[in-house]
Amino acid sequence: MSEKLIELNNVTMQFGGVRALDEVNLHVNKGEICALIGPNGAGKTTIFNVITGVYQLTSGSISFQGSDLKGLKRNIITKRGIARTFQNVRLFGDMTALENVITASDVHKKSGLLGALFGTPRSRREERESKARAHELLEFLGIDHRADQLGKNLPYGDQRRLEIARALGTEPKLLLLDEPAAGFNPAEKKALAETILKIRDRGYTVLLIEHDMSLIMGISDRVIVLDFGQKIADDLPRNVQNDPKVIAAYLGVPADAS
Amino acid sequence: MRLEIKDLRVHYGKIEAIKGISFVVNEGEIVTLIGANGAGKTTTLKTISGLRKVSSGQILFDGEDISNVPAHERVDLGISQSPEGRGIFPGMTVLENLEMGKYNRKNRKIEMNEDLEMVYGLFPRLKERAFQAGGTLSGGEQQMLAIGRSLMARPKVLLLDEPSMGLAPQMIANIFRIITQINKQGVTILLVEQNAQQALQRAHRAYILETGNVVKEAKAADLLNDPAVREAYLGTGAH
Amino acid sequence: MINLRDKGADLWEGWNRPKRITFVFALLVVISLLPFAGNFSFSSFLNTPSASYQDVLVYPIGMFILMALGLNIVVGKSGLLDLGYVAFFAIGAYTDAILTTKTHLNTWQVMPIGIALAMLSGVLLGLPTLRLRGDYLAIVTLGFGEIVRIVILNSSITGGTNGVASIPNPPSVLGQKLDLNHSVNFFWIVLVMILLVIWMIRRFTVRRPGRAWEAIRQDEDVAILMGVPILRYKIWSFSIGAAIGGAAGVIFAAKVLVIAPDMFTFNVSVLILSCVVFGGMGNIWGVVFGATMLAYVPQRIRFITNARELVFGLVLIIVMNLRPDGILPRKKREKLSARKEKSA
Amino acid sequence: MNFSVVGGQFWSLMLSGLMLGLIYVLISLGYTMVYGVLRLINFANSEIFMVATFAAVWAETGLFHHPITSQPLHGFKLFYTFVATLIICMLASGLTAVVVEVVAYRRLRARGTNRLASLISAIGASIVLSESARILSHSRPQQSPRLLEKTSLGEFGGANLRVDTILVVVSALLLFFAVDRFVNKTRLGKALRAVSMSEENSKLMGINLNRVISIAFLIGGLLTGAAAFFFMTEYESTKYNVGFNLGLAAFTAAVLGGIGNLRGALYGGIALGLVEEFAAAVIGSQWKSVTVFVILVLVLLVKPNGLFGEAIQQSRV
Repeated sequence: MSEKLIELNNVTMQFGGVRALDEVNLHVNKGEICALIGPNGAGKTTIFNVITGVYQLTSGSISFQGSDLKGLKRNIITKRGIARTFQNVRLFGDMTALENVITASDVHKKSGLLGALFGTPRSRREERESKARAHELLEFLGIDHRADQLGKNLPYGDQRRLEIARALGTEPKLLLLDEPAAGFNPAEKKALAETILKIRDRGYTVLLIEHDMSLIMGISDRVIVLDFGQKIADDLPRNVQNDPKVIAAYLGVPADAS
Repeated sequence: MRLEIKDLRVHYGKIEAIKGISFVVNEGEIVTLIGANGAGKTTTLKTISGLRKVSSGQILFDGEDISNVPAHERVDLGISQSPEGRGIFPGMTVLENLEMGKYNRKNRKIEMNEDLEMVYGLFPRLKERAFQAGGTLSGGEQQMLAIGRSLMARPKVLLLDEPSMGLAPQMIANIFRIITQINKQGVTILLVEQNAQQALQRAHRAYILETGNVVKEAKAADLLNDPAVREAYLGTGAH
Repeated sequence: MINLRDKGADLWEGWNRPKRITFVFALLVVISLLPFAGNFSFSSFLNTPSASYQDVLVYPIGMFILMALGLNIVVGKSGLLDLGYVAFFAIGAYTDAILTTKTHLNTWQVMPIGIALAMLSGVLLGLPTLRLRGDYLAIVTLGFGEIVRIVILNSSITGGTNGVASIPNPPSVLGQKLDLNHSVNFFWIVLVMILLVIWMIRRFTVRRPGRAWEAIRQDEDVAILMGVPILRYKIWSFSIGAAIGGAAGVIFAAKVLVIAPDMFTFNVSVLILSCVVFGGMGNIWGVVFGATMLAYVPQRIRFITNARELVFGLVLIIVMNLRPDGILPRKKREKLSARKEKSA
Repeated sequence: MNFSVVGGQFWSLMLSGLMLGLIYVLISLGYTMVYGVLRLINFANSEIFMVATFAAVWAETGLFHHPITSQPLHGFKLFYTFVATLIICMLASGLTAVVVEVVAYRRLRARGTNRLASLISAIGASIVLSESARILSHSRPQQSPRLLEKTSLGEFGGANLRVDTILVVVSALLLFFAVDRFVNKTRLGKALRAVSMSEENSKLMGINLNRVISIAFLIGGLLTGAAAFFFMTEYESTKYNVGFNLGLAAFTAAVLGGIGNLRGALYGGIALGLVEEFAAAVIGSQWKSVTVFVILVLVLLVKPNGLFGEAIQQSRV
């Protein structure tokens, strides 16, 4: 049995008359790449939002590394080790690529304003370390040559890569990727798949939302399928692909069968 | 009323969401655009209804290029969109929502009762809930309201964005039956749908979209068992 | 339109260290000699109808620059619209006025007290209100500025409508007298304060606090999801801005010797905000430029003097409509190396 | 502190509080209307109020040549002055509001620049208005002639039921209910509500967004103008900076009731008017605006959606 990193228990999220998540139970094991799929409006991004504390649960609980996330502030959840990217790229556009990553890595830094003002040894050391580490992460994502360019001036693909680098900057234990391949061509998708595998090999756990099935099938250890706010499958990629319930959720059932 | 899209390109921020697609919707047809999420279906509809700006290409409605006509005037021309998801006005009653559908119609007052009866005929549920706030309806009822509201404008072409989204199977079948019925009353329909089975059974013709491109056009019935469809959704190696 | 700031930055980056040091040194010398520029006949046009050029350099120019730099931390760096900045200026001024007239403390001894009080009120106001969305914050700070004025107006210790008179001048610094006849020395004092503030801002900007502020300004929701404790940094930004306003107030009181509530109206907040916005939010040189222009031009051209605020209002509308980033906008540039690489 | 005052003057404080509150209500609708469609605070609303008070002075003295005396008007003269001045005030501020929208908001909105920019340009517009008034009026207070007799119709629990007060209260209430009806029942009113719920879906209904936004400014302006007229009939004097405190108070009233919420503005305005009058009686009138500010901060802290915030979804403009 592998160790559970995060676990959602009976998570329900209600907006007005609509249940976006309905008693969802799911978990992600340490060290795996887990994919979250499902038709539009199935509640995938809502899962990311409840995990990162953007929404308060209507009911249910989320435990991360054995402790409940309930009531924690969003920045504390990040500090505990959960980082994410966004469906529509949301970089700090007026900062350079390097600064974007360093800002994220500041979450574990200790030096404060006085340190910055007087350039205390600790502050200088932390700045040095952050910078080195940020360069290293940019290098890892293959965009270190963009380090000094502003976020908003980066080409689209590099913006997506920078978002991943920024999320990794917070030293997450769990990395949430929201449609990282959106708008990518096949070659870029292939490169991204390799990057995600490398991220896992570095010891990070990945939960990703993605629509490109071939990408998911190629890299995920497990696939969780949501439909209509409910979990309808949770299995190996190959099994999920042939699960009649999943096919029905995606392609619909013939009219006469309903 | 023929709707023709010619080499349409749309940018969404930096992303080219639609990469030069062309297709035709003939009068009286139900045409469906199918494809996985992110293929550009919704963007295509929003561009036709004027919510998104065209980067290049043309939208010909009855032979006229309408790509620079503001969204609110396209409604007057006869193009109505029923938006994706819960695009109703939550703080208004069902009746008020329906009235909004006729906002700009010339014969608004005269036609109102007639059209309300028509919509209530299609969706008796809405009549029962006429004085309830839209936001308190269930997902399926909200979808009915969105479709009913777009019918109030007496559109020549109706754009339907994922009418089955988030609905239970029973409700999905119901909605699609009604879509056929609307079409039989003479409304041309462009349907964007993820639920390919239903869409293909109801439509005359279909286009498959993949990442902003049309990859296949065919008679809807012919696509029903085409592996290309399944591939578009579930990827290669599905079987 | 060309981006002057980028041009300047290019030049700067092209230089080596000795060149930069020489430049900065030369610039400082020129600036500190500025007060004497009005003494020659060919440059006597610098004197304004109402005041001598030397006085104008201290007030309004120097003071405006100082306060605009402080407000810039709040509005420009962290994106928090503070419409009650005058409150901190007033707190500083009244602290000096009351303590130097009623106790034996002199201006320099009062300075840290004034700064501390301004900062404290910044924290007290910030704690409840900085959670609010931008436009609410604007209204609450506006109200706060007004409250401080009303309290001053209705308290006996502040002298009510009459204000406080015969505030003592500061004691001499390095043997240089600070009184009505020695505006030059005041100028140098204010200059040192401005340089200190610039040094502080530059330090913050390249390190953690600057990044946090910048992240909050650009996208608060993402900033918090990247682990930035946004409330803490907003309060820091707010209270540092307040501290600078307070410091400016202390020196202001010590210079003008008489202060009254009507010197601390909402108009002052707007005026300082105009300086920041006109020059370029978030950019030190833009702010300095904006403050200089808006302080000097209305003094020099008499017919504007009466319509000064009117002009400021127009400036706000026009600049926001045409150049929302100001005359010298914030960093649009990338390091020279980055741009070379892209064009290559 | 003097609590004994309250006992003796309870009903007269209630009445004057109600009247002041209703003036706040009308001004706060200026904020609420605009907030509903733009999600932005119309910073210039306080100066739009000021413009209308000046318009009242101009109409009554410049146009109708009534002398500034304490002699009230009577008969037909009273009638046409009252009606015409009310209309002139409403038009003056309604037009000003529309111009403010075009100058300070429209271009920035089309460009999609951030909220800070439009906030600052609106502040700019508000300064331009008040400073123009200051220069034109040489910073002097402007008196308006007495329109209504300030005589008592009778007494109620120790309160003077004065003609003018009652007329203001009744007219303000009528206006409020007219607007409430307009927003809830008419086609344009429903368009306002639709835009406040979703811009995109409103466009799909065929609603011209720019026009609806202009109309929101216009209606907000008209009501603020009416408030200005009532204010002038009651207090008979204005100054270039009259809008500042009233604007702040009206905004507080809007927030108190849940900004963007019509009925909320009614309750919020009346509540604030009452609190202010009682507070002034108890702790002294110089602390009036402090009271307002403290209430504002408390409400924002405890209930950021306003006291009637829950209802926002239902009856948002």
